[in-house]
Amino acid sequence: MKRIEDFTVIGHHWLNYENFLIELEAPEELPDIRAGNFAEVLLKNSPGTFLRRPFSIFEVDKEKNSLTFYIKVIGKGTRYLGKLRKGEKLNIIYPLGNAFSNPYHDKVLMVGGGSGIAPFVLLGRQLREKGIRMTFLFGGREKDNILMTERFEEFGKVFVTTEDGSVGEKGLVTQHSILAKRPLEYGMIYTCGPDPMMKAIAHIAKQHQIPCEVSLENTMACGIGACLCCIVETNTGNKCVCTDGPVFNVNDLTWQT
Amino acid sequence: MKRIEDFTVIGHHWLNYENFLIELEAPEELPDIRAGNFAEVLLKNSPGTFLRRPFSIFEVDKEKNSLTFYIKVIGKGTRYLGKLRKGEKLNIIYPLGNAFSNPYHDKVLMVGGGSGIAPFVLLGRQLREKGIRMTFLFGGREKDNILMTERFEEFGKVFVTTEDGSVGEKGLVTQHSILAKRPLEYGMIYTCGPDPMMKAIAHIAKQHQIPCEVSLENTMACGIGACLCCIVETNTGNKCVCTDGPVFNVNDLTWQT
Amino acid sequence: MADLSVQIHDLHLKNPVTTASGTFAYGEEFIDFIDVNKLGGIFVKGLTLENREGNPYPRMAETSSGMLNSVGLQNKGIDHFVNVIYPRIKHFDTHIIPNVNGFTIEDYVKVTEKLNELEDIKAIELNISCPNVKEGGMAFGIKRTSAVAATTAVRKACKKTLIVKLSPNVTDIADMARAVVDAGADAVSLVNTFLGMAIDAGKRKPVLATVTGGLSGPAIKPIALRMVWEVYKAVSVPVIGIGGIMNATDAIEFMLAGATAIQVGTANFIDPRVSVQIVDGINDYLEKNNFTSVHQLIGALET
Amino acid sequence: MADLSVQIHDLHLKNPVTTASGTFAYGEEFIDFIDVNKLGGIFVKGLTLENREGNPYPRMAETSSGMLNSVGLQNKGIDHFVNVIYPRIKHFDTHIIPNVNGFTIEDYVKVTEKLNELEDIKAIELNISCPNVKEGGMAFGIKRTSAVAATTAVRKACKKTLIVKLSPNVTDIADMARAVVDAGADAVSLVNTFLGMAIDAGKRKPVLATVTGGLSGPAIKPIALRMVWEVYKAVSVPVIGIGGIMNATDAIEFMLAGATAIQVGTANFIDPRVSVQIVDGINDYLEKNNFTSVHQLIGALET
Ligand SMILES: Cc1cc2nc3c(=O)[nH]c(=O)nc-3n(C[C@H](O)[C@H](O)[C@H](O)COP(=O)(O)OP(=O)(O)OC[C@H]3O[C@@H](n4cnc5c(N)ncnc54)[C@H](O)[C@@H]3O)c2cc1C
Ligand SMILES: Cc1cc2nc3c(=O)[nH]c(=O)nc-3n(C[C@H](O)[C@H](O)[C@H](O)COP(=O)(O)OP(=O)(O)OC[C@H]3O[C@@H](n4cnc5c(N)ncnc54)[C@H](O)[C@@H]3O)c2cc1C
Ligand SMILES: Cc1cc2nc3c(=O)[nH]c(=O)nc-3n(C[C@H](O)[C@H](O)[C@H](O)COP(=O)(O)O)c2cc1C
Ligand SMILES: Cc1cc2nc3c(=O)[nH]c(=O)nc-3n(C[C@H](O)[C@H](O)[C@H](O)COP(=O)(O)O)c2cc1C
Ligand code: FES
Ligand code: FES
Repeated sequence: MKRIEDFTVIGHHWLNYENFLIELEAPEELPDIRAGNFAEVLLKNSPGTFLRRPFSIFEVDKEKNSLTFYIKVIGKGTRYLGKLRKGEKLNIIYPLGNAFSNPYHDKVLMVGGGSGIAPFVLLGRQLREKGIRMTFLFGGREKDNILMTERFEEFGKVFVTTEDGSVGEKGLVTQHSILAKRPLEYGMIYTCGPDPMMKAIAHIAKQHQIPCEVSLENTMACGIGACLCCIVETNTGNKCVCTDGPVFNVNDLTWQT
Repeated sequence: MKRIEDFTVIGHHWLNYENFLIELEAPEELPDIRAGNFAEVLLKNSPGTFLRRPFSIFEVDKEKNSLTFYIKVIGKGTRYLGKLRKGEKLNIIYPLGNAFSNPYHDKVLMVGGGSGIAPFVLLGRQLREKGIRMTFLFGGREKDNILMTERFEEFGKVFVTTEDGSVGEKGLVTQHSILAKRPLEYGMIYTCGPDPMMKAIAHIAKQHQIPCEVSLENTMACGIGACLCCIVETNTGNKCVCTDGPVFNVNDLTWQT
Repeated sequence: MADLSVQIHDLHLKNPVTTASGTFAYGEEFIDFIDVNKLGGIFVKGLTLENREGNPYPRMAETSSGMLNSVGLQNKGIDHFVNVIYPRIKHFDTHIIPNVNGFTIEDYVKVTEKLNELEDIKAIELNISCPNVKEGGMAFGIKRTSAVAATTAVRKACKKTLIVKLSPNVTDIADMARAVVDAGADAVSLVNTFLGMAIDAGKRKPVLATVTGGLSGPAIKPIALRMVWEVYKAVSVPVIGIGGIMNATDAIEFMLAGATAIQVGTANFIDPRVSVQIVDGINDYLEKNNFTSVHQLIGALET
Repeated sequence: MADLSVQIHDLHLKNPVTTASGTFAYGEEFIDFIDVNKLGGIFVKGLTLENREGNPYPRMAETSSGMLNSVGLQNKGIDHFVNVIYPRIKHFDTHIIPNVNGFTIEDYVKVTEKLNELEDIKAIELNISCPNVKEGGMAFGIKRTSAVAATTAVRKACKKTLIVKLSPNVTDIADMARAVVDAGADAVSLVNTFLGMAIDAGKRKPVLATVTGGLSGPAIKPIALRMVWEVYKAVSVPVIGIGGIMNATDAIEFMLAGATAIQVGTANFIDPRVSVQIVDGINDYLEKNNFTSVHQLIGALET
C-alpha cells in the first residue's frame, strides 16, 4: 500500500559540490521497502518547480525509522533539496514502483553511473541475505563522479572506470577489463544510470546471454500510474515506468541493443 | 535616482502574531530618503508569488546603513518575508514615490491604522527638525492592532482608539474626542491606512478646511511608472500612485468625501 | 454540513467535486490515499474504440505553474473498459463518467453505444478537445461544424446524460458552447488543455516527442475561469469548470463564475488527496459564510 | 562578441532584444537601472488618437506565474507623443517603435499618418490585439476580415516598416498571420495577452474593475512559443516572439521556434534590468556553443 506522509529532515550531507545525501524520518513506522522502490517528493516551498520529483530509496534505517536519498543536483528541484535544513518537513509518496528480482544464480554484477548507484545499497543488502556474491562496476567522467564506493565494499568487490582515468581504469564502464573476461559468468546484471550506459550494458548482457535488469529514470508527472506520462515501449505495448517499473528486464523492452 | 540593490537581512522582530519589523542592510551608502517613500521588494524564493511587493520605508539608520520595514502579514508574500532569517538577501528597488509635504502651519495631526503608521516615523523625524508640533491618532479593531505607540511619543502626543475599547477610546478613529474639539486646529492632517478610514478622515479635514495628505496603498505591478496599473482618479486625470504618489493631497483626488 | 449536492441534467452528484479525465486513471490508483466514494464523480481516462498505445516518450514537460502532456489517449480500448475495468470499479459509490474519444464520428458513436449498456454509468463526457492526436480530438472541437456533427451523432446514440468537453483553443468559446448545446449536449465541461510547446534550449530540440502538447495546471486558470464565465452566460445547461483547480478556493471561484460542478485535474499529481480535501474545503466555506447550499455559489459573482 | 544584429524588414536592430509595449513605458522610467541604448528596440506604450484615461482601478491581479492587467490603453494621445515625448526620447541610440491603437480603422490610419512625420521612427507596431478595450483592439485581431481591413488601411498610410501584433485569442493564429502578411504586414509580433479573469472568492467579486483582463508572464510561455512556431512555419516575413520571456534561455527558445527578435514584457516589472541581461545572456549562449551569429538560432529547432 502506498502512503503519503510528512517526513522530517534529520540528516543532510554534501558528498561533493553536486551530490548529497538527505535523511528523512518517517512519522509512522516504515513499511517494507524493496530495492528498486522510489518515492515522489513534494517540493512545497521550492519556487519555480511544480510537480513532485522521483528519487530511488537509497537507504532504509529501521531503527531510526528513516529513509535516505542520494541526490545529484540537476536543476531547480534538486538544488532546493540541497538547501534544506534539519527539522524541515517534506511530503513524500512511497513506496512506489516494482523491485529488482532475484538472480538466476548466485553471482551478479551491478553497473551504475552517477545517481544510478542509488538503488544498489538496498539491493546489496537484500542479495547478501540470500548469499549472493556481488561485483560492482561504477563509471563516471572523472574522480568527482565516483562516490561512496566504500558503501558497497561490504557487499562485494568494487571496480571503477573514469573517462579521464583520474580513478580506476580509464574509459567507459563497458570497456572495463572485468567485462572482457570470457566466459562472463554472472547470473544477472543489474544496471542503473544514464541511458547510453544502460543500453551498452544491456548489449553486452545480451551477447553473453546474461539476464539484465535496468532501472529507468523516465520523467514523471504523478509517479502513481495516473498520468501515463512515464511510459517505456515494451514488447507487450507501452508500460508505465512508475508502476510497471522502474525495473525492467531488458528482454521485455524494445531497446535496440 | 532609483536604485536596485541586494540588501541583507540584519534584523527580524515579530511584534505580535501578524506584524513584524525587518531590518535590511544596504550594500552601498544609502541615498536620501524622504517620509512617504517606499520600496519594491523582490520575493525571489517565495513560492506562489510572482510580482514584487511594495512597502513604505519605516525607518532609516544612517549609521548601520539600514532600512527597516514594518510589515503586516496579509498573504503569501508577507508570510514569506516573515520567515526570513538574518543573513538572507533581498533585492530591493528604492527609493520610490513622492513624499509628504511640509505643513502650512506648525501643528499637525497624523492618523494611522494598521501598517498605515509605517511612514510616520520618518515623517515625525522630518517635521521635528522643522519644529512642528505633532499629534498622533492611531486606530485598530483591538489592542493587538495598536503597536509601537512608544515610537511616536518622542515626536508628540499619541492617542488611540479601538473598536472593542480594549485600549484607548472605544470606537473608530474618526470618533476620537480630539477630533471633536472646536475649532480643530491643525495645519495639516496626514493619514495612511485602510481606505474607509482615510476617506472618513479626509471628510473631517474638508469640513474643517484643513489640508489633508493621504498615502495610498494601491496594488502595484511595477512600482516605477511602467505599467499604469496603480492609478488613482484625480481632478486632472488618472495618476500613478507609484510615481505621482503614494502621497496625494485629498483635494486633488476625486474622492467623494 | 451544508447541502453540497448538485444536478447535471439527470446526473445527481453528491457534491460538485469530480476528477478530470486522464488525471485520475480509473480511480483505483487513488484508493490508497483517499476514499474515492467521497467524490461527486470520477471522469475516467479517455476511451477509444480500439487499443491505443498513445504517443512516444517523452510525453511530459514541466512549465511555470503547469505542465504539458502529450499522452495521446493511451488506453486499451472500449471493450477492455467494458469487460475488465468497469466490473472492477462500478461498485464505487460515486459516478463513473467515461470520457469518449474518436478519430471519426463513427468511432464516437460506437464507443457511446457500447457505454449505453453499462447500467451504473449515468453520463458520458464527449471529448472533442484532445490536442494530442493528429486526427479527431481537438480537430472536432475547434470547428463549429464538426463540433455540431459529432455532438448530433453522439446525442442520437447516447442514452445517458451527455456532457460535451470543449477545447479552449478557439476564438469564441461561448459560440462553441451554444452550438453543442443546440446539437443536444445536456451539459458542457471546460476547459481541456491549451495547445503549447516546450523547447530544450541546450539541445535545441522540443522537449516532447510530439513537439506540441496540452498545457494544464494553475497557469491556465485565469483563462479557464474567463471561459467558464462566458459560457455560463451563453447557455442554460449546467457548466462543469476545469482548469488549474488546486484547492477549494479555486473551485469556489469556478462556481462563482457559473460552474455547477468542477473537475480537479493536474492537482491530483501534486497531491493525490486534494480532490477530497476540496470537498471539505467547499463545505467549510459555505458554513463560514452561512450558506446552506452550494447552489448559492453557482454564478453568484457580483459584477 | 557574436554578431547579434537582426533585420526586421527595413528595420535594423543591433540585437534581437526589445521591450514590449505597455511594460516599458517610454523607456525613460528605466534609465536609472540600465543603459537602454543597449537594447535592440523599445516598443513604447500603446498610443491612441485622443487622450485616454483607460479603465478604472483595480487594473491588476497577480496569478500563478503571471498577471492580469486591464490598463486599457491609458495614454495622452498621439499629439502628446509627437510633441512632448518623442523629442525627449528620440536621441536614444535604439529604435523607438510606437504601438498604434484604434477604435475604428480611421483612428488607426490617423495615428499612423502622424507617426510618418517622425524621422527617427523606422517602424510601427499595429496593435489589433488589445483585450482591454470594448471597441477596437482585440475585436479587430480575432476576426480575419477586420484584421485584414485594418492592416490594409494602415499599410496604405504607413511609410515605415509595419509590424502587426497578433492576438492569441484565436483558433488559428497561423491563418491570421498569413492574412495580415497578405494584407501588407512587413513582420508580425506575437503574442499579446490572453483574455483572462480573476475572482476574489472571499468577496465573491471579480478582482479587476473590468472583470476580465489580459494574462501575461511565464504562465503563457508554452502557448506563446507554440504560436510563434506555427506562425514561423506559415509566413515568410520576420516573426517577433513575445510571451513570458523572463531570461536569456526563454528568449533563445523563442528564437529557436522561429522568432527573429523578441520582446520582453512583464519581466521588466520583476527586474527592470532584465532586458539588457538577456542581450548579454544570448551572447554568452552563442559563444559557449561556438555560434558566430544569432541568425544561427532563428528557427533552428530540430524536430
Ligand atoms: C524512478 C526514478 C528514480 C530516480 N532516482 C534518483 C536518485 O536516486 N537520485 C537522483 O539524484 N536522481 C534520481 N532520479 C532523477 C531525478 O528525479 C531528477 O534528477 C530530478 O527530478 C531532477 O529535478 P530538478 O528539478 O533538479 O531538475 P529539472 O529542473 O526538472 O530538470 C533539469 C533538466 O534535466 C532534465 N531532466 C530532469 N529529470 C529528468 C529525467 N528523469 N530524465 C531525463 N531528463 C531529466 C530536464 O528535462 C531539464 O532539462 C530518479 C528518477 C526516476 C524517474
Ligand atoms: C506604496 C505602498 C506602501 C505600502 N506599505 C506597506 C507597509 O509599510 N507595511 C505593510 O505591511 N504593507 C504595506 N503595503 C501593503 C503591502 O504592499 C501588501 O500588504 C502586500 O503587497 C501584500 O502581499 P501578500 O503577498 O502578503 O498578499 P497577497 O497574497 O498579494 O494578497 C492577499 C490579499 O490581499 C489583497 N491585497 C494585497 N495587496 C493589496 C493592496 N495593496 N491593496 C488592496 N488589496 C491588497 C489581495 O488582492 C489579496 O486578496 C503598502 C502598499 C503600497 C502600495
Ligand atoms: C496527463 C493528462 C492526461 C489527460 N488526458 C485526458 C483525456 O484522456 N481526456 C480528456 O478529456 N482530457 C484529458 N486531459 C485534460 C484534463 O482532463 C483537463 O481538462 C485539463 O488537464 C485541465 O485541467 P487541470 O488544469 O486541472 O489539469 C488530460 C490532462 C493531463 C494533464
Ligand atoms: C501592464 C501591461 C500593459 C500592456 N499594454 C500594452 C499596450 O499598450 N499595447 C500592446 O500592444 N500590448 C500591451 N501589453 C502586452 C505586452 O506588450 C505583451 O504582448 C504581453 O504582456 C505578453 O508578454 P509578456 O508575457 O512578456 O508580458 C501590455 C501588457 C501588460 C502586462
Ligand atoms: S508518472 Fe504518471 S503514470 Fe507514471
Ligand atoms: S505600479 Fe506600475 S505604474 Fe505604478
